[in-house]
Amino acid sequence: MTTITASQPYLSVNNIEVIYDHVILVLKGVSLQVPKGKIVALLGANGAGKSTTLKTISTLLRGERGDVTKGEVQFKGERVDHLTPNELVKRGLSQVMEGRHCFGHLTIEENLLTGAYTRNISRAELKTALEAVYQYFPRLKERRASQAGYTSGGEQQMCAIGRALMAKPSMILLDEPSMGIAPQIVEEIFGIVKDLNQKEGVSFLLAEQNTTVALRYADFGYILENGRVVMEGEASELASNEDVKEFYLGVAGAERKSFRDMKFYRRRKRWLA
Amino acid sequence: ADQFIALPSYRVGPYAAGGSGFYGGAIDYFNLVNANGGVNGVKILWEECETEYNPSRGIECYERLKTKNGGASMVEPLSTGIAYGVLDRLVQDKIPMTTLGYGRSDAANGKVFPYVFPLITSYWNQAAAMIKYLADKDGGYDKLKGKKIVHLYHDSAFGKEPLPVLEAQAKQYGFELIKIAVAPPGSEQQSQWLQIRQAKPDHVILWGWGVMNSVAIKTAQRNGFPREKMLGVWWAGSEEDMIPSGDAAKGYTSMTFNTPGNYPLIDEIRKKVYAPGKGNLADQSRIGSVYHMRGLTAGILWVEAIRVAQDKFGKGKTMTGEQIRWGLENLNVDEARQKALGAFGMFPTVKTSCDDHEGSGAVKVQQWDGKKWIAITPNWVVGDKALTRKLVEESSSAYAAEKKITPTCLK
Amino acid sequence: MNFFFEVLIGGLLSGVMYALVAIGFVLIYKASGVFNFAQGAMVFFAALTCVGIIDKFGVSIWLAIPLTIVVMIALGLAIERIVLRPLVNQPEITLFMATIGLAFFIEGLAQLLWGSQVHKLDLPIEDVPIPFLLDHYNIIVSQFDVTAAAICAVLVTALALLFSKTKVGRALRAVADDHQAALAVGIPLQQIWAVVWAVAGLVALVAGLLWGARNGVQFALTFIALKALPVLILGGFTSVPGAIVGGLIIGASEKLAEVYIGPMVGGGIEGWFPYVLALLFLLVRPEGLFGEKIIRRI
Amino acid sequence: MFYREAGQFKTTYQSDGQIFPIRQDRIALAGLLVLALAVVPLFASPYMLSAILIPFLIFSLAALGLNILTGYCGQLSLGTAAFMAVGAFASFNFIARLPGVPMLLAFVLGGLCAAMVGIAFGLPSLRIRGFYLAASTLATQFFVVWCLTKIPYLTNYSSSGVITAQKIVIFGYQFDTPASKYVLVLAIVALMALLAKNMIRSNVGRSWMAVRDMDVAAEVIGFRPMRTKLLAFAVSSFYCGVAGALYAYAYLGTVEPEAYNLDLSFRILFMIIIGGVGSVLGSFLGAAFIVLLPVFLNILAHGLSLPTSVASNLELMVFGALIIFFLIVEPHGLARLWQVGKEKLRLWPFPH
Amino acid sequence: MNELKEPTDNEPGTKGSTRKIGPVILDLNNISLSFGGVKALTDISFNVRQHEIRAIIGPNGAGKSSMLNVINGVYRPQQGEIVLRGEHRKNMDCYSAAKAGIARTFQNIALFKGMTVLDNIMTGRNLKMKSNFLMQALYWGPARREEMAHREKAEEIIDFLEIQAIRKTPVGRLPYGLQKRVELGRALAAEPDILLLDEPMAGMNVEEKQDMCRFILDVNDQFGTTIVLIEHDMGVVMDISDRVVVLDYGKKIGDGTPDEVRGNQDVINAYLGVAH
Ligand SMILES: Nc1ncnc2c1ncn2[C@@H]1O[C@H](COP(=O)(O)OP(=O)(O)OP(=O)(O)O)[C@@H](O)[C@H]1O
Ligand SMILES: Nc1ncnc2c1ncn2[C@@H]1O[C@H](COP(=O)(O)OP(=O)(O)OP(=O)(O)O)[C@@H](O)[C@H]1O
Ligand SMILES: [Mg+2]
Ligand SMILES: [Mg+2]
Repeated sequence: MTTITASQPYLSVNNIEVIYDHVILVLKGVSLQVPKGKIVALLGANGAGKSTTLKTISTLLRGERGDVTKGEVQFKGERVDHLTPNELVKRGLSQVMEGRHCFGHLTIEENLLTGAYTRNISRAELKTALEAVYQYFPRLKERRASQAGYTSGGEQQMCAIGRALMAKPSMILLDEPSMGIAPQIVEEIFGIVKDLNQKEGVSFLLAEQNTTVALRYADFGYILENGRVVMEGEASELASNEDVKEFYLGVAGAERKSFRDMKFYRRRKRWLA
Repeated sequence: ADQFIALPSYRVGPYAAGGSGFYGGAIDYFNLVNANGGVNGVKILWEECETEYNPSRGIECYERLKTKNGGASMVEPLSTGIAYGVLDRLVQDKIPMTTLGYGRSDAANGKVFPYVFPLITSYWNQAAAMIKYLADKDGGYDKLKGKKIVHLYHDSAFGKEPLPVLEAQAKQYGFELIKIAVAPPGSEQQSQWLQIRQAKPDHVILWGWGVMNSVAIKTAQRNGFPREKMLGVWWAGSEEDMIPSGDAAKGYTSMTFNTPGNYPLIDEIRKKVYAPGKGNLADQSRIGSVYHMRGLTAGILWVEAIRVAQDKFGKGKTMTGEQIRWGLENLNVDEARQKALGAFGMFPTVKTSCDDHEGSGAVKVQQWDGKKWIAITPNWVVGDKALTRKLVEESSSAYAAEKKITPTCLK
Repeated sequence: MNFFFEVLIGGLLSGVMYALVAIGFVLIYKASGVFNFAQGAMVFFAALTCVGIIDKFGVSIWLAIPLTIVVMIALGLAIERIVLRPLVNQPEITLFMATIGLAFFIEGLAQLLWGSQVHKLDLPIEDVPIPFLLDHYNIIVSQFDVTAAAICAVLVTALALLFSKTKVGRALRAVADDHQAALAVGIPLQQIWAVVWAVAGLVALVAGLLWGARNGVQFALTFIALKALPVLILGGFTSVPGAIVGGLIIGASEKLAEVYIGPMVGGGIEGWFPYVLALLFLLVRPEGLFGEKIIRRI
Repeated sequence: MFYREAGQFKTTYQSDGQIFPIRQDRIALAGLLVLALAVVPLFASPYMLSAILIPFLIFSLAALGLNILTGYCGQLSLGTAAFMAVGAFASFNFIARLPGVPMLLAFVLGGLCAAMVGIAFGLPSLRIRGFYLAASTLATQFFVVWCLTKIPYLTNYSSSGVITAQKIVIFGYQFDTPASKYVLVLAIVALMALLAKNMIRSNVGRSWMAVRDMDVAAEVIGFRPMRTKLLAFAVSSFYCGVAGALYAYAYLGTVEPEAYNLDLSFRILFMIIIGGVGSVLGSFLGAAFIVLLPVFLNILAHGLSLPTSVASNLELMVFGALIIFFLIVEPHGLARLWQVGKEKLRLWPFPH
Repeated sequence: MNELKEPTDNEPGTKGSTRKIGPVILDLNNISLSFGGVKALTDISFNVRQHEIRAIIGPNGAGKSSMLNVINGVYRPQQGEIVLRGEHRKNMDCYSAAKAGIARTFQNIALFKGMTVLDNIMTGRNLKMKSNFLMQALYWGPARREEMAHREKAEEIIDFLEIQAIRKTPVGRLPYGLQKRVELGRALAAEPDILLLDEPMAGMNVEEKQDMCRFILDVNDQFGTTIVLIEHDMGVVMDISDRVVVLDYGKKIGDGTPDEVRGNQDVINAYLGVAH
């Protein structure tokens, strides 16, 4: 298993431990790196701690009464775990939160505009940035004028992603971007990811359940179980790993099994961590 | 031991100004008495407790203080709500309470309220006195016929207390009584004053409290109503009520049971209390102000009660609550006594009895000249006491019936 | 007839005075979705500080006001730093309670600093009927109230512009919707709140000065919040213009009611009438006249 | 170490559904009740009883009532005092006008009157939400007090619009000593707290919480928001009404309508927020906080022999500061603080 | 955290899936729904047969969720009628829908955040509870017995969904995926005849999806519950559904068995893109 500290890590999380409400221990020493200009996938079952990890990085944890009790987070080689989220966004790290979190009372367009809050740019530039997002998600353009609270789940998800793009970050944390999104759009979103990644060298850390797609686009992958990293490596490696295949890609042996043919509940095999 | 008096006071909140003035006065007088060696050698001891004018806080204070220092022998909350809250407890605890110029008017009947003393005057006698004064002003009761008098009142138990008297007198003397309520706290009175202006009354009785007073005066000015035609209750007649209204208050008149001015007593307090820095008022310019003087008056009457009690139950002893109660019930502060105290004419002479826990019922009218109060009735005004007496009897016996009390005079 | 107009005009002008207080609430509510219980206390504090400075240091009001402005801004910043920052993303009710604690603190502080004495405050505006109207139409309209109304109008336009035209305005609405998300997109919650509370402090000062000059500077200033509340509810918690419109409606109708309905039922209805009125409006428009609709969708 | 549910296996849903699933808690509470009912009345000073414990219990009851409405059903109310007033004045009238009506029954009737008023003013809640609902409840607050001052009948035509609570006599026994009053109040409060707890852990309670958390979803599941909310208003007002009656009969004695002013409403609201919105325990903790803290501070401040006015103002400031402090430590109130404490204790000596 | 307990003996699938699709139970005729300008649904008609698994697919904003909202009365269509068990009505209202045995889950989870998993599931049973609030207040005799009986049902569902471990956890703290499962549990607790599922598998990995499918199929088998399902994972839809409706921009562009739909050109253009 090759470790990926070869190139100097852009974002590196070192052995963090997170507790919610002073009592619920959720992350038990998670470490991971994101090299500059790479896409890293964070995989894991429900409750593994993916979202928590991302929130820790973007320091949004405080708002949920979670504390980082151990470890540190470095971005561009400096500690950032003491910064406020908005300082982080200023430094080019922004997050798309799980469960959309659009501003319900603002229109789609206003939502997107708030995304550019930290950039003080001319109206014209703002316009172009906006257009770029509409390019990516035509659906949003159609609904631009309606309040986000009244748009469909998928539309909101697109809005959330578009909003993050408006900040023109150099690193994006994506939490389940494909959730509730139609297959085509999913492909599109990952297309966008790849696009930004290659054209503008934006780095990505994405927590994703749609492992198949995720591993297809990612360079590296980490697998999280119960707040611990249990496996890491090149995406391709992971994709070909038997266990991963079985638990995350749903392919047993060679071919894909039909969901109807699952005649029994899968016995959850757990790595010893 | 020392003679302990409980002072559930309030020095924060909306009524802080009044509280600090009144209790300041009382405490200044205590200090003076003690400086002069106490009552036949018995020093006076007191303790304050912040009530914020809030009944439950007040009750807590009362309960806390009543057992301290060998037991409180007297209490004065200067708040109707608190007074009500402790009413029943007094009898059990055998602690007398004075309510100078507030609280239940019918408490004047000592047969039913043995432990409550609305000393000097109650609201009812005040109301009667007001009518008397207005009558004199217009040249006799008969002149009131066909006149219009507005009763502008704080819409609460307090504001409605005088209604029985006013209505009775309106019927008797044939003037029109226009009742206009102000929703508490009364920081907005535009509509009321427009109504008043519409009615073109000959007099306006201002039965106000707290912010309502200054607002009333201001609004009167705003609507061009002459302040000279306004006559305030004594809770609407302190410097604190005038200052906020600035010049607007010039000419305004109000009731009082202290004759404004300077007295030997006050000089003595300046000399013996404030000079040594034992004065209670932070701001010495308030010495002799209405509330301060009212506090002094209370102090005097309490100390007199102690003295009277000592005369009966033994000089130089500390008196129990019951004994003080007797003292309060047998007060007789006549002019001679006032002279001796250096407070001649500062307040009406007081003579209490079991039937009459009030002891006077006389008041004066004062006018604000823009800087200070000046008395405009040379001698004390007393209204139709027969009427008020009747009301007291009725109301107190009704109370007795509700509470199943058999009226008796305590020994 | 012209009595009616007198009442009406008087009501409208008082309404503006209510609105003046209400605006302060609107500011905070927009920025954090919280009803700021301490607004009344801030009004009191501002007025008392201004007067206190005048009395204690014998300076002119024109020096006292800027000094007070400084104090109020400092207060706003302090509140953000000490009270609000630790409470980001907490339930509204909690923030609400925090402002209550704040109210106690400020009231105590004000009286500790400047004493519990009542003061008068003389603004160079006469509080007497405008002679012209009085002479020609025998209608009483206070000069003071008219001036107050003018000041209020200016204030409102300024704030309305701030909210509608700047990106800060948009950010505020975002924050009110979802603290976490607002942080996530890089809106500097702290700074925004600091600014808003500072501005709210200034609004409180204006209200404090005008009301103080009208009713005298005393603790009871904290009560006028009660007058602002129905205005707020009727106009909608989130709308600055709403505060004005609400103020006018409440002011006028409460006076008319007191004068024409009051006598029939024994008067003193000004206490509850505004609330009942506001309630009736709400039954038609549950978010007030101009308040943002509460989105209830699954 | 010693605080563990380890070894206490629930064999029936019955036992799992208990109010206090953990044995230690049950023992503790039983002990507390015995202490409160048997020991305290004997040894506590009259001051303790009549100035601290009685008001504390009465306020707790009112807070509990408000908590049912605001905490569990999510309907913000600023009219608590009004409902208390209705309870008190109604009881007074029942006793004064129906000679021989049992005291307890009168309290219940008073509560029912309050409940009816509650329902009436609760109706708007079907359309109005959040802080806007405050309008409705504030209207209640001012309107009720206004009626009580305006309508002489309600105060039995007493000259000054003040009522004097009759002596409490139940089954011929006179409750006039602080101790006896305390026991009476405690019994009532304990009983009603139990009932509340029962409601909350069964379907009614769930319906309230469902409506609070997401009313649309609640409707989809088959709760009827209308019935649910009005029931909450009724029950809550009933509790407040009884509390109000006790406030008048067991505490104040002579009452003017003003005693039930907005200020009281707010104080009760403070109690539930500080104590914990949506928690029975919280109602008690909150009441304790709001009732005891000022007293404690007052005693403390005046111990420092400061000028009284300074002391009083400091008192106010510290009180405010403490409220803020506790909220920062635990935004969900003292009750939650207590829970977390217990969690910690359970894990002790390990950090987590 | 979620050490889900080893599955119990039941190997449900093995209870041979001899499901026979029944008659039409729910019929929607020419439903049109619009919000101001936005046309969410235009003239949509389709039916649902007893015991079948009916999928609704379509691009984002096509009107799928709105469709479900119409079925159980959250939204009221401007036109069209709903025929439930032969009973015609202009529109539904939530309560009578629930009464009629329609339960559902929501796209953006609509659990009661302040309550524990157990309580959430218990709420699902409220329509089956008879005792009035006074009895519940006394928690006495029948009321308590009833409570316990329903508690038992709830526990069955908890076992069924393998969430024993988090019984007493407030749902707000649960990770997204588990919340979805709890929500399903709440719907199941009502023992519905018709179960509406709005993207029950969003935010799950394959393994979990497989289990979820298993749950759904079992519910369908064992209780014979009719299921209307919205899902974006074509694999799932094609595998487990009997018939599929395809919506696009509020219009119906396809209806039929998975294979038919897969073949339908419009559907491919509008939604599937490259055929799976
Ligand atoms: N606010 C919170 N309070 C307490 N516990 C929490 C909180 N948020 C999350 N947790 C716990 O932390 C663990 C990890 O949650 P997290 O949301 O990070 O998982 P996840 O990997 O994102 O799951 P999913 O894929 O379903 O989103 C879960 O077991 C959850 O119970
Ligand atoms: N309450 C509402 N008010 C206004 N517009 C609405 C409302 N509900 C839905 N819409 C609009 O109707 C359209 C259909 O919404 P719906 O939620 O049904 O889409 P969907 O098919 O569920 O999409 P997704 O797959 O993203 O969930 C969307 O454009 C949405 O903006
Ligand atoms: Mg997650
Ligand atoms: Mg949808």
